[in-house]
Amino acid sequence: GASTSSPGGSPSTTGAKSPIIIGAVIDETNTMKPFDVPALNAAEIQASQINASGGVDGRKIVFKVYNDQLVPALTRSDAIAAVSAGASILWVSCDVNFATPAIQVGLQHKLLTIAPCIGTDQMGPSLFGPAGKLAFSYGNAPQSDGAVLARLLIQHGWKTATVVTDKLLTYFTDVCQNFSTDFAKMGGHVVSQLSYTTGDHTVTQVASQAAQSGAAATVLCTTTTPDLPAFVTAVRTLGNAKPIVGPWAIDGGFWEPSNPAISTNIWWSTFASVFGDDPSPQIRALEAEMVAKGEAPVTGGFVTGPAAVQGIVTAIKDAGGSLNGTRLAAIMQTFHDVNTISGPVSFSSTYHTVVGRPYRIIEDTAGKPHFVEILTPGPLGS
Amino acid sequence: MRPRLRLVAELAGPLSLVVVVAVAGSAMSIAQQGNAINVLVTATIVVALYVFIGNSGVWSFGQISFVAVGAFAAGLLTSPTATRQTSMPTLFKFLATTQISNTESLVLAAGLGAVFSFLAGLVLMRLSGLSAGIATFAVLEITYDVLTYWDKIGPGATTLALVPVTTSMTVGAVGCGIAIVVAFAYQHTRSCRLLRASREDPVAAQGLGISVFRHRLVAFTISGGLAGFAGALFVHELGSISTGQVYIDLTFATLAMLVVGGAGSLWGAVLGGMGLGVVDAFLSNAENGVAFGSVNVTLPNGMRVVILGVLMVVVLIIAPKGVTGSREFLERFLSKRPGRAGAGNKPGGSLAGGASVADDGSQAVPSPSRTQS
Amino acid sequence: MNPLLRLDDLRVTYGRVVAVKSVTLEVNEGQAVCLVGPNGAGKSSTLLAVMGAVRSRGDVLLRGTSTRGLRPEALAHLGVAMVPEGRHLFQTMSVQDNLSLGTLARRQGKRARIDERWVTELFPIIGQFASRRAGLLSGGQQQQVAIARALLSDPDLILLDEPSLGLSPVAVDAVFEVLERIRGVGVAILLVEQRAQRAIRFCERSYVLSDGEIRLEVTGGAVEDPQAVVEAYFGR
Amino acid sequence: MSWVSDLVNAISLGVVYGLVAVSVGLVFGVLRQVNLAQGEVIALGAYSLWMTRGLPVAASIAICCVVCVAMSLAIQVAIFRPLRGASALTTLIVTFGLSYALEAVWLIAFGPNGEPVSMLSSLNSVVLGGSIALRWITLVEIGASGLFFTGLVLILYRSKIGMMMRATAEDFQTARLVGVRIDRVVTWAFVFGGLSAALVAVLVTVQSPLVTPSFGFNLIVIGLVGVVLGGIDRLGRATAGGFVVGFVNSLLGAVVPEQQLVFLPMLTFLFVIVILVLRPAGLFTPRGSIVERV
Amino acid sequence: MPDQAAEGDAVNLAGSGDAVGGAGAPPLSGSTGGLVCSEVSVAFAGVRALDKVSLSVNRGEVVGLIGPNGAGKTTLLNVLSGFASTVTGSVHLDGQDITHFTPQRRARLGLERTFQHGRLFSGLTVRENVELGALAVRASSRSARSIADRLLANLGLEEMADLPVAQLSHGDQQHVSVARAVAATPKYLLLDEPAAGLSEGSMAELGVVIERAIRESGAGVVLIDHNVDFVLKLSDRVVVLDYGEVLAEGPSDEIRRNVDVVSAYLGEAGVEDLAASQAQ
Ligand SMILES: Nc1ncnc2c1ncn2[C@@H]1O[C@H](COP(=O)(O)OP(=O)(O)OP(=O)(O)O)[C@@H](O)[C@H]1O
Ligand SMILES: Nc1ncnc2c1ncn2[C@@H]1O[C@H](COP(=O)(O)OP(=O)(O)OP(=O)(O)O)[C@@H](O)[C@H]1O
Ligand SMILES: [Mg+2]
Ligand SMILES: [Mg+2]
Repeated sequence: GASTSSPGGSPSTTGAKSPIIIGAVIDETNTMKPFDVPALNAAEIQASQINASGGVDGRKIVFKVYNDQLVPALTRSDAIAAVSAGASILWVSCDVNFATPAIQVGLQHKLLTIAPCIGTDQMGPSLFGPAGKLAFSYGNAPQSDGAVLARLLIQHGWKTATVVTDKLLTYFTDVCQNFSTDFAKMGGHVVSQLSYTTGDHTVTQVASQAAQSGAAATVLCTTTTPDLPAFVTAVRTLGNAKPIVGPWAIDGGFWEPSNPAISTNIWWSTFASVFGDDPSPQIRALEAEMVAKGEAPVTGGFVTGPAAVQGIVTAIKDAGGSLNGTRLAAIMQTFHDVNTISGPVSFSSTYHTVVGRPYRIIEDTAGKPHFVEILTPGPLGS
Repeated sequence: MRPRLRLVAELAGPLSLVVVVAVAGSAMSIAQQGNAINVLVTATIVVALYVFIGNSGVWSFGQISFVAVGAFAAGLLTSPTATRQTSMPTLFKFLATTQISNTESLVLAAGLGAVFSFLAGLVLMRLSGLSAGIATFAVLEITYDVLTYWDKIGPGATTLALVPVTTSMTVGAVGCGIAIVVAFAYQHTRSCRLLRASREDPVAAQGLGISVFRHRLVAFTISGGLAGFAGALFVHELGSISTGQVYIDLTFATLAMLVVGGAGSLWGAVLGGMGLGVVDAFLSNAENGVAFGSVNVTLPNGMRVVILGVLMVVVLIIAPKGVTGSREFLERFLSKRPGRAGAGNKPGGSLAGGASVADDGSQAVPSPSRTQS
Repeated sequence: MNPLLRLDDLRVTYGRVVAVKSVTLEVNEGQAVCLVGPNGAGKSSTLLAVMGAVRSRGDVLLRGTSTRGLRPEALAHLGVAMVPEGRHLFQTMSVQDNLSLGTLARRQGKRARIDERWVTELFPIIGQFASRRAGLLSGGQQQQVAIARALLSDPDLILLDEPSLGLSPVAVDAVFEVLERIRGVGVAILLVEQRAQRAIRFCERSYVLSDGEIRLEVTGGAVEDPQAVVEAYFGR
Repeated sequence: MSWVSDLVNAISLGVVYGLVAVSVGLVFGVLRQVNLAQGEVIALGAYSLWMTRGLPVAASIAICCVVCVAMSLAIQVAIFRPLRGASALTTLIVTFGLSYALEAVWLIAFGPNGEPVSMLSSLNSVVLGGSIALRWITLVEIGASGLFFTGLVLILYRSKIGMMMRATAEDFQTARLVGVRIDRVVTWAFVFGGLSAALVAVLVTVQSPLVTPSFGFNLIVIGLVGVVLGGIDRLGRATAGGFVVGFVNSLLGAVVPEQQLVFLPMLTFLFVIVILVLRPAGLFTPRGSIVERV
Repeated sequence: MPDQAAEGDAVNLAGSGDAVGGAGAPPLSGSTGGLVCSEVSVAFAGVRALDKVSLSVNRGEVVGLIGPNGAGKTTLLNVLSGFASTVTGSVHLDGQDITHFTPQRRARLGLERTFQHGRLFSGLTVRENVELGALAVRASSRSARSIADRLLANLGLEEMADLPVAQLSHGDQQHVSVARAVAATPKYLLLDEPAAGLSEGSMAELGVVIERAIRESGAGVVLIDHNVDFVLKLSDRVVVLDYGEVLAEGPSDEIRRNVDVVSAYLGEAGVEDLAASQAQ
């Protein structure tokens, strides 16, 4: 069984029309929970708004949620359960490694398979071959992450950078790599390339090197693992107060040491500001609703959930109400600047992950993260 | 008569459990069938662990390395070559182009597991106790590190996708059955009997002429082969694999199954693997909510692991040798009852008869033969 | 007056195995009592039960008070010491540390009758090997340290399980000499021995144990009727 | 001069694992049993530091000590008492089960994100700047663990309770026979174990402030590797082993070329295997002393 | 005394056991045969446990080894069976130099030993323990089983055959460990205090088992025990060891008569044991 939510409250008045079931196989327990759950919560709010305003051609959107707890076999059998429960769209966890057992079930059953916020560009044919045509992620491609960070540095006049890559995930490596290329193209200079792997206990060492490299800024591609605060602490206490810049994965601010001298001049890109100051009133409203429900999002990634719902609805409408995965996917692949709450979404035959969407830049000053500006990465390869 | 019956029971017990799980699993919903197959595959891994740990008494935290190697080899070489070349451009040429059938991949995985474990065993099998535990753990860490970051031999840090899903209920059951038969056959070899003795007292074993190293190596290699085989079943069950799935979590989960069942017997390994597997599957369903008639029970998220951990602790405290007491199926009932209550009337007929010392009466306190008491 | 130790219908079972069926005996202060019998008769089990180290039924009375439920360490502090069967030294600790551990259970405020000088004199090897790891001593040497360790707690009652095990004949003599001397200072002895003849001669009272039951009681140290002892061993 | 700072870093990491090793070695020293759940004691201590972040530092540390000791004692009563006499590996597995469960409890209670502890973060400032980058925390770690370790060694090898602890470790049945009140002795061992866990929690969170559910397990696993590598029988050897693992890992990290750095764990664990094969009883266990009499 | 020891050494070095005292059982093999150790010295942390000791035993012969505690008897047995770590001198088995062989290898050449302190496979049953003795060297499962059953019957242990040995009394365990060694039908059997803690009746049974092993497989036996009477009865030749040196050596009768020579060792207890048997 699974928890079923029929957002929109009142029993269907449209009568005969069957609902559109989205089977969500996500993690509600483990390390992906902070990403998966807010995205889903926000998506359900979005769906309920759609349902309230008559649904998709009169059909309601219903989420059936399965907690896969990141256990591979369970992830697979949950996906099978979702399919047998009549799901016509599969919604998966935001880490491609954890999600693959479910993704493959979706692809095998020719369902449109959506991850709200996978941040690698693997969600698509590149990893899943021809079948992967049905797979999309509403997260940002690492190419964009890297590009926007490069732009951020250039824009603020930080011409030299130390790049620190956490080799734990392909996503981190990709972001840093793209940053370096773009940064160089834009006239920046990478002073030194450093790396470590989360958990290998060399972070303090790397931090010392980074702190002393003399670059105008440090770019760090990692997530909020225990090593991130250790890194920041080490750099700051060595007297380096220059900007530390990271991708969406370090969004949230919850990890920051409360010492204001340490948690300052830290920058990152994200989908939305969760600090109450996002420029978009739509997003602010959505956030307020989530907070009211006690589901306050931790990172800006939550907007990918409703964005995905909007994308799905757009595709269904374009397909004339068809739920045929192949058809929907074909339509989705042609998305060009489709408007969503997260900004314009575009896909292409190479990228089934969003590229070119504007980012929010957040700066943390003395432990207080706040919205700074919106930056658009620009077309790839610029 | 009795010994033969014991032998039959020893094999029939575990095998019938496989049949029960397979048959019961087939009767369930399609999603639950996946869980049942997973139970069978996990039990196969536990049997592989048992072959070494149970028989040698040396704890290895490294067997999952062999599962990993088997899984990646079988998965890689059966996945479509076209996507291999696009998604893993750095692969060695022969790995990028070779394509084998699923059956071949099972054999290959078993072979690779055996070869790898043999080589590791050559270095490690002289160690015992905690040193052996830590050294085998090191093997796990090394395997994980190499598989995750050496992208010439596999997908590296990304998932290996598009592996054909061929481990059906039948394949799972047959595979598990094969592992059980191999383990059973092995544990009746002379080599294994000597190994089992040596774990009780290695020094005494040496004195008797038993080469602990050699017999351990045999067990380690067979165990590695079975582990590789189980890895292949595993990858063909999921259809994909990433290194994190064959690492510490799986190591400890399967070890827990082995200990809870009873590490010293094949029956314990199979029962533990299947039993905890079923409990685990049940608990994960319970986190999604299960209906008991009209009552809907939903476990709070995360409770599955808490319950499993506590279960393991409690079982081991109550029954340190596992729920089977490390005895084979029905062994308790089929073996001669030990115990000689009262120690009373033993049959006489001692050849000694207290002959030389006791009977001459010249001593104030002759001590007659115990056997006549 | 109460005897120092009284076993009342003691019974020890291990699962289904009955090791001691019924043993009733007494040890008075300053008295030596021995328990002899064939292998597997239940001698060791009896001593362990007295010490509270195995579960038993029946009653064990120390100075007239039941010791039911008391753990071995509690009995040690009540003045009962034990030399267990086989080597049970702390193998990786030095001989000196082993002996110091022996003094743990000494009762405070009482002048010790037995001290380290005393035992070193009795067992010269102790002085010789004081700083050696106990586990490296030869079998017989270890046995001597074990006896010395028990003595050092200055007990009122000492339980010895085959103290002559693995000892060379001269060392056996030394042990009996030690026993003589501690009896002289008022320590009661409950002795289990395979050297039955010598043990019986040494003790005020002896019991022949067979199949977990006392078959014969010999008093006064002299064996008047050897045949009866033989029969007791055999079991009637 | 960068090798100086590499060395300083290596020593600093070594000291942390040395301290974790003390924590593991202590219980092993008394019970000949491994307590993997010690990691969860450390984790709870660290979480308690987070929960008491509003309080004065001293109060926060005091509460952390109390929490760690209480939890340590609870583990002793619930797990180690019933398992008395079981083998090191049995308890390793049981306490693994416990840590597994406790980690899930932290996950439920505190969430997967982790909580930052920033107490004493000023200790991260440098004593000697420039390329050496010697931090106060490193000095404090060396000092605190040196003191704690010396204290423990004095207790274990010079005091009566220490002797009783060692006797219990060796053969608890016989220890009882000579009158060692082993319940008390074991209790003391767990009190010290709890204190050492608190110390680890305080020191580690200074440098690595984010407390996640796997905080303790990650520490204890490497700590245990170190303990066995050094020679688990003696506290000193075990501690040195912990130090060596940290030190070698850190030093390798400085030496290995950046491109190959991902294989650092492989190199570290290869080192562990080589040492174990050459010196199965531990790097610091003198060759002669392992000869068992037959 | 030193002279005598030196003489014994000299003779043993030549490798022929029967020259010593002349009253030993005739060797079954030629002059190169026998289990021989020559000029063996072992030291532990500076302390000499053995000082240039030589000893030989032939097939079919029982050599008793007596001496005070700490004399080096067990150490000598360790040297013969390959368990001693630091050795100078050499060990030969039927002419083959086995000085550097591992214990396993020696066992497979037909050298079996018991240990002074049990070392049984405590979780296994009595029968399994004895079977393993046979199985470890070469026997098939079936023959191992029949060997075990016979030995257990001889020792009156068949009642306990299916008990785990941990549940046996000390004396019964002693029996099992001898049975385990005998089950391998060794060429040479080294027994370390097999009679310690045995009641005299059990001791007699043990004697019979040992004698039978000699009769059936022609084993050469080195027998250590502190019960002098037991040793003298069974031995053809006796070596007295003290402080790591050979103090005296000769046929049993001679040692028996020569009470003076060894009174330092025998004491009251030993003399008593002897007297008892001399009365026979
Ligand atoms: N731990 C145990 N579990 C089961 N049975 C046991 C155990 N210990 C002893 N026994 C049995 O109890 C009986 C008495 O054993 P005990 O050790 O008391 O004899 P004993 O008189 O001391 O013999 P010995 O002279 O050989 O030392 C024996 O039959 C033995 O097999
Ligand atoms: N591994 C060792 N390390 C240090 N000393 C040892 C070792 N083995 C034996 N010794 C010492 O060597 C001497 C001879 O010991 P051994 O065990 O051979 O004596 P033994 O004649 O068998 O005595 P027992 O009759 O008491 O068993 C003893 O002093 C003993 O302490
Ligand atoms: Mg006894
Ligand atoms: Mg000896």
